[in-house]
Amino acid sequence: MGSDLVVRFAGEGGQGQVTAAEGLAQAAAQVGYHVQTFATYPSQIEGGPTWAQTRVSTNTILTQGDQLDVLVALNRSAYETHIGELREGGVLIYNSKDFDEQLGGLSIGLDVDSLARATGNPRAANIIMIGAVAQLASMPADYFRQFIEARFRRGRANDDEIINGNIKALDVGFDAAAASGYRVNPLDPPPAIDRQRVLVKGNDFLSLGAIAAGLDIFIGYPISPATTILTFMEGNLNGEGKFVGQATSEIESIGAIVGAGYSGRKAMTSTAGPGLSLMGEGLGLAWMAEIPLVVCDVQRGGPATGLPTKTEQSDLLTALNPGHGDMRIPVIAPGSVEECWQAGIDAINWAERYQGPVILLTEMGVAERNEDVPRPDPSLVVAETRVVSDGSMGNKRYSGNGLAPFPVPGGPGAYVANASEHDEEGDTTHLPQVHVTQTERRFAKLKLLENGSYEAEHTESPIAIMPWGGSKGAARAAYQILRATGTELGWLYTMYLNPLPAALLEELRRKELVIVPELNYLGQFSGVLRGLGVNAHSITQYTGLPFKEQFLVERVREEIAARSGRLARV
Amino acid sequence: MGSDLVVRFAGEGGQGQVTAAEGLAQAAAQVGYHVQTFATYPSQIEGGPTWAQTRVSTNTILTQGDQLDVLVALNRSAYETHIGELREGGVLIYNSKDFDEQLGGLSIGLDVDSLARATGNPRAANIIMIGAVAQLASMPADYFRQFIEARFRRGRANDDEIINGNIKALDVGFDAAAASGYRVNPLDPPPAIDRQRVLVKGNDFLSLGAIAAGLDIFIGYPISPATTILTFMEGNLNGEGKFVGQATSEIESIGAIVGAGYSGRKAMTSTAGPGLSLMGEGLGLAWMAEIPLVVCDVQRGGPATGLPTKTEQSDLLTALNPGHGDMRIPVIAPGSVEECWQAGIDAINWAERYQGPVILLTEMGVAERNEDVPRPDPSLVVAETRVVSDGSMGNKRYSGNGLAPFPVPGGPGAYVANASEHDEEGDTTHLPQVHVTQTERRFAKLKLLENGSYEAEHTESPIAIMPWGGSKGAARAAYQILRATGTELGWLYTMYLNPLPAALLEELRRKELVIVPELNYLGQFSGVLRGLGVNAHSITQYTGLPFKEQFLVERVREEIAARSGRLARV
Amino acid sequence: MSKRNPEYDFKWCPGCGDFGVVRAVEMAIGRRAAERGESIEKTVIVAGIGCSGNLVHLQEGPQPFGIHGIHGRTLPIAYGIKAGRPDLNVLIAAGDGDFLSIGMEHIGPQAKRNLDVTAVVMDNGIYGLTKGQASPTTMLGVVTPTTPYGKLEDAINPLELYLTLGVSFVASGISTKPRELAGLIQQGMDHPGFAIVHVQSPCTTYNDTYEALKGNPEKGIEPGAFDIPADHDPADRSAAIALAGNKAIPIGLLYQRADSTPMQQRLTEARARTKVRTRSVDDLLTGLHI
Amino acid sequence: MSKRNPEYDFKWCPGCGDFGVVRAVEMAIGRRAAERGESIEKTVIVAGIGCSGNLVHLQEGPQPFGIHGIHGRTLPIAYGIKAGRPDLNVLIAAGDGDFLSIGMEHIGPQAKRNLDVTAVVMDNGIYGLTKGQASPTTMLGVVTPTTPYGKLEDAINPLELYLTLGVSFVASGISTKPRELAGLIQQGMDHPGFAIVHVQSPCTTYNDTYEALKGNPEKGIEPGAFDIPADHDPADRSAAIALAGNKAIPIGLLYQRADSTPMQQRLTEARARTKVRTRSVDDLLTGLHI
Ligand SMILES: Cc1ncc(C[n+]2csc(CCOP(=O)(O)OP(=O)(O)O)c2C)c(N)n1
Ligand SMILES: Cc1ncc(C[n+]2csc(CCOP(=O)(O)OP(=O)(O)O)c2C)c(N)n1
Ligand code: SF4
Ligand code: SF4
Ligand SMILES: [Mg+2]
Ligand SMILES: [Mg+2]
Repeated sequence: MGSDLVVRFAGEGGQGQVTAAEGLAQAAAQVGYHVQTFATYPSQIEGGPTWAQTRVSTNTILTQGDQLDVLVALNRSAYETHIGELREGGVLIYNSKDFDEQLGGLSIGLDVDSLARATGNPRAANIIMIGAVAQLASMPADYFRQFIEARFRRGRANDDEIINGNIKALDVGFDAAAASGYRVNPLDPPPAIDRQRVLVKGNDFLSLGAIAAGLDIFIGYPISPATTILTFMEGNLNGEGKFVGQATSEIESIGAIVGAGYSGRKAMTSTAGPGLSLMGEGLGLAWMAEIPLVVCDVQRGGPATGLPTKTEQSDLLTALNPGHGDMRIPVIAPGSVEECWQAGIDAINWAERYQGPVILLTEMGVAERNEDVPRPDPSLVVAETRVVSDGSMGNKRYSGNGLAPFPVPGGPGAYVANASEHDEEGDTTHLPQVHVTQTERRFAKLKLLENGSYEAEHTESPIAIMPWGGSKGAARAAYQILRATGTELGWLYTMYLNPLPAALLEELRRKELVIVPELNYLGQFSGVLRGLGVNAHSITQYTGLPFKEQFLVERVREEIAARSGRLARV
Repeated sequence: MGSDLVVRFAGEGGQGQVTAAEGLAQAAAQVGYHVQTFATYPSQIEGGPTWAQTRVSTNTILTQGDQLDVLVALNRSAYETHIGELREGGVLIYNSKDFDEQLGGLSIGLDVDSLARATGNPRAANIIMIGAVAQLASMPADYFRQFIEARFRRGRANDDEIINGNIKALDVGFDAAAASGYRVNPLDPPPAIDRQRVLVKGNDFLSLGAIAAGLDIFIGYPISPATTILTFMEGNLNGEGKFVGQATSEIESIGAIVGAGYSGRKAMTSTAGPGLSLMGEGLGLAWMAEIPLVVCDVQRGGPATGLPTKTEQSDLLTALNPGHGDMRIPVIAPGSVEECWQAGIDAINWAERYQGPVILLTEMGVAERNEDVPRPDPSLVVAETRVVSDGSMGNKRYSGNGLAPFPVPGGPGAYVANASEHDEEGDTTHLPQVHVTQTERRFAKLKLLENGSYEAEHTESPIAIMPWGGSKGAARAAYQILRATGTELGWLYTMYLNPLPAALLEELRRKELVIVPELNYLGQFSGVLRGLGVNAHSITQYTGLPFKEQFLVERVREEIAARSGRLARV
Repeated sequence: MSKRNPEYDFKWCPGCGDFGVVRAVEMAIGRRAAERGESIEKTVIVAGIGCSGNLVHLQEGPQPFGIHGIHGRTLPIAYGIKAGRPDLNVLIAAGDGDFLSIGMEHIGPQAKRNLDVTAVVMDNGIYGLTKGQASPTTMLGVVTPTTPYGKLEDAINPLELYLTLGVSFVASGISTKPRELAGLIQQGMDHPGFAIVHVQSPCTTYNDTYEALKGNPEKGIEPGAFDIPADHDPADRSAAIALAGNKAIPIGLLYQRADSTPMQQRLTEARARTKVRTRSVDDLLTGLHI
Repeated sequence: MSKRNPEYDFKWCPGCGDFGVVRAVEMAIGRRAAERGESIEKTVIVAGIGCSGNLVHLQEGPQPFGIHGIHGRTLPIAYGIKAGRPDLNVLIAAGDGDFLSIGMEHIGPQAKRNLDVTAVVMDNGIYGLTKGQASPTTMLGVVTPTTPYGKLEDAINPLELYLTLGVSFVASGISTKPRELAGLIQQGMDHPGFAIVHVQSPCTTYNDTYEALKGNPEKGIEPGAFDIPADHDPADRSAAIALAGNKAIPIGLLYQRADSTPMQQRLTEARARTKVRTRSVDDLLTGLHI
């Protein structure tokens, strides 16, 4: 455990917690540590309970960390809310300006604002806190000086001045912590620096993946926590033939990307639950008229306006079945920031491959967290593109039992892309046999997506844990702890939720019990799996926060103990 | 079988098939027969393949009838499409103006238009056809004369003239059929006329039920096949405090009935799939802020614009889970026109009882068909009304683990009905514990609805058939045939799909196999049941038409034969 | 559609105004393609849901592309098509209910972007396909199945609305004059920006307005429509607004903004002005290096 | 809310214009209730989603009812409340994004019905809560996170839009003058029909327009807003439209229709006129007898 450090900065919105956490992560990553951040805050611009956390490790990091080595409490209420999570031997740093009573345990009172002002840079409070944390964790000051060099050296006239000011702030933090005499378990030195790593957030990485797969058109409407995909695209998806637009509503977004997909381009939008709910009819149109497009849903707490800035995995049922009638939309749900890159690529590829809508289902917890991940090589990306009609089919858009070449407007093969049931040329018909054939053909195309990859370990075990999406990390950590402590448990995981990789589905059906940790009330994915003939049962949590490793360890033990006669909650 | 007559009128839209079928039904009902009609047509005002069917029986009628005793074919294509369904010994009447080649079998060529013109009433073609059918089925001419008396005697100066003209037309039909010398199995005389019966369509009966339960406000947007609910309400929901409005979209409808429900009134809207898809976010708001209201979804073929005038049961998943986040909306799905009355009452009552949104899920096949049903006694209706806050809870809208009195604007107990997560007064908060408590409280309220009635027969059988919605009739007919032919099979049925009656769910979980006939591709209800721990398997059909009895008999036999290892299709 | 399917081809009622509109659309796109030496496949018709939208399935001769989507969403779809393929000619065919009721929200945004498409709105003052309910252009007091006491809402004045929303080309046509209508549609397509051709297209089944539009001196019915005087200057927005405010419906070209800059051009110019550097994914990843 | 929850109470940024608006709303509804001897619970605030909508949670003193729903849907909800309870006073609080972007479709229909509610639109020319993206009132060319090359769409002129859509009471206020604003809101509530009070309410964090609105002669900044001259006749719709067309924003009452008949009154009158007979369910069933 000496290789691991978990620090939380807690207080009110506007006190710079997120900047501090990200700064610490950046500094630690710069010198070779693995890092992961997590932040949670209310849906307002100012104030409200806000905290951000950084985990630094010499190992690959799975979660934001259950227990805190250092808690930085910027006000009394933050102290009261979070002190229970400080591990034994952990250190509290508190804002002595806000509350300076005598606190028990290892605690350091710092009036960070005054200290910052004293350095001549009133905005250096974050750097002071980072310095204090680094000292407590015995991280060499040099690392952080390097970080400040790298971060603030930008070729400006006053670079030196800025750098020196920040180094001063760093030292203030170091000294204050040193004076306390406290120490948390010292971090081992970082592994050799791997310059082939990048520090990135889920939303950015996913956007990069989509661009790498050839995304042409992005049209979206702002909504937390998906807005940063829209702004990333506005900033970075440009050049010949590329178009990014802010829509006036999600109904406009989905209509627009249907049009863009129909026009022959690779199109995408991003939204969160409320927007997804508004896109049901449009997604039905895309399914019915077989238009390639991607809707990225960054889940937050639901339903309705819900908890706009909290994390939850409760949009799965809607993603699979966003609107009326028979449809089942392909869903890809990345389990970590690292997987976001490939998920972005695959979502675009899937849409092109089966000629229809795909939902890229991510979540606030993955979207906004920073992770250091291996730098992907864009030149290795295989971008799939629909086969375009050469006109040899006349005006036929559809034929036979599966896919047909896609006629692109301007080229040959004019037809009508039709949201009503239709014949091969897109002419409306309600003849019973046509509806049967076309329905079966639309579903048959999902077969093209059943070859996704998945993880499987200890398949001999009759019981497996199978998380989805952002619960992967905590589930993996729990799985490792459980295996290490002698629990017989298999591991199954995929980011391809629909259609499931065919071989994985077989594997799942063989299991006596599949335990599905998920962040929702209904146990949505386990319900879907039971529908598919898998004896799945969920471990649910609906607090707006991610799982903790230890919570899952205990709950999995309980599930295994009570494994017989598992039934759904509702 | 002598007690039964099935007649189909088939041709192109605009040729009066629906009027003829309804006229025949009305005439037969007037004289004491049981009747049921069915019609199917394309989504256009003129033309397109259209047919309508009437079943007349001395017994209670379960379906529109598998095989035809009489086919009236108004053009060649109708003849070709439908002749295969004419039973052996059945009679074809065809429009000899359109195609007068020699046809095999028992066929009567009538130039109905010329014959009608000859009676002096060019619009009497329907009456002529009814006369011919009556003669073929040996129904006494007197019955139909009575019907014409009753129908056309309206106190106008020229009543006699009109009545005589129509009787003449009737006789023309009688004579033509008599001249052919053909006969179908003669109908037994009708049972004693039960003046306590009404002849009604599903949409009208359901509207009447809702009004009887105290509906105050109805706001809806036109869409087939739900428009007739809107027009029924416009015509009949009036008086002090009542309001009916045509919205400008389904997004406006749902918002408006949220407002009306919040204001303390009983509110409802009606729509079909495309509208339901647009209401997902608004339904989430109603779920979250706990606003009583009813959305009636009259299913048609889906997805997207789909098959606007065909019948399907493919909106179930959307009804249960219309939008993002954790919710599971109560759903009531009447299985026949007769059940529509109680379904209308219960939907309003449920909304009031648990303080939240309810979906009344019906379908084109039930909505538009005529059935003779016992006349309900409105004075026996128990209308439930939410308990209104007396202000003793201060500004608290929610409390404890369940329901609290509902503060009505204008009265005491001001609070904010909030679509974001909220505390007891409706103030927005994202505190984890509050989201947990409120989520659990919202779901706990569903318990108040778990005491619905259900049908159960032969519960000793390890295998049961359990249809839902409008597939009830055909399933019931198949069940009776199967039992009569020695198949061991139980019967389970309820119109309360969510929450299922608690005792029924227990019963279902005890079954080895539950066979669910449903009109969709995915096998939506059986998937839901498997999610609930029931080994259910669907018999699906997705033609846009209702089940036939004989089809289900055969398919059930197959299911029973292959019962082991049942898995979902997708 | 290229082939006819008598078994299920859509049919309008005899006398429906939409017959005139489909003829005009065919004339306009056919003639325009010929004039520019373009293939007809460079044109896409985006259709709404209603009797009117079925126009997309009833094109004779060489087939344009079409998309027949969901109720009220022609404009968002058209926006996406132009975002993807600015080179295509996009024509919208929608009813008054589709365009002005459920789809009303989409007009303003496209006007503000000056999306380079042409919308042909077939106004019969009624919901035809759903059997005769009131639409936004149905007059106050009219009785329909959904307005048994007479319509309670004021009618919309579509021409005035378009002008205020900033639509850069506003014309008004009538289905009984398909040749003139074709001319307006073609002008709209040539206009660089958002064009709306609002067409009086009577519904013989639910709202037969032929006589009301034409007038009938014998019955003392004043004509409900009149030709825009030749001296009207379409560049004059106030004059156009005044025309639109008339009790009778002006037929002809009301307004065409002179300096109309469509969406795509705005984007191209802005990108050039701000000298945006297109960075490859590789570059972007390098920017994230630890 | 009646009690304060320091743990999670919503807060606006220092200097946010919405502080002035909440004060004005409190003044208006408090004073009006007192004047009419009505309890404050007869008032319902229907709030949109945005920083602005949080006004509903920040009422001081005796609490009105409130509903804080989903983004853009204040007007449909208000329509339903008035359909259910015409006796309630309904006040809407929404942002420019909520009311004029995603919610834009709902303005016209309520204007056509002349729904008897008052909408207070807090216009900061930006999406505040989602961190500073362009809104429909953001000016052409302005750079925001979603418009890196400058906004490509023309801005909406909300006052002109309301007037064309037929809103029967249109006023314009500014958050720095809460007393005057309260007066306008109260007038709007007294108006029998659809009233909109459009308020300039600057966002100090993402779009600080205090100076632009007030002007700064030293920097040569002309005032962006001006008081409507005392001689303006609010019954004169053309004069109102002319005022709205001004480059600077007119503050005060622009327009009030004299013969304003709200929805509920239309219905009551129509029912009386057509002598509708209310038939009981029993009667209706009897009509269906075989
Ligand atoms: C979301 C949705 N709501 C309602 C409908 C039903 N619907 C089909 S067409 C139509 C209105 C048709 O009126 P209009 O647009 O004026 O076209 P017209 O038939 O008069 O040409 C409606 C309400 C639908 N298809 N989808
Ligand atoms: C359906 C939906 N889409 C998007 C959002 C995200 N969202 C919340 S507030 C807002 C815009 C806020 O702007 P405005 O209405 O101007 O209010 P302000 O914060 O500026 O007062 C958006 C887009 C949402 N909550 N719901
Ligand atoms: S109903 Fe009216 S609009 Fe529709 S096809 Fe017939 S005449 Fe035309
Ligand atoms: S972001 Fe702007 S609108 Fe929102 S509270 Fe802050 S200043 Fe006010
Ligand atoms: Mg119309
Ligand atoms: Mg704003």
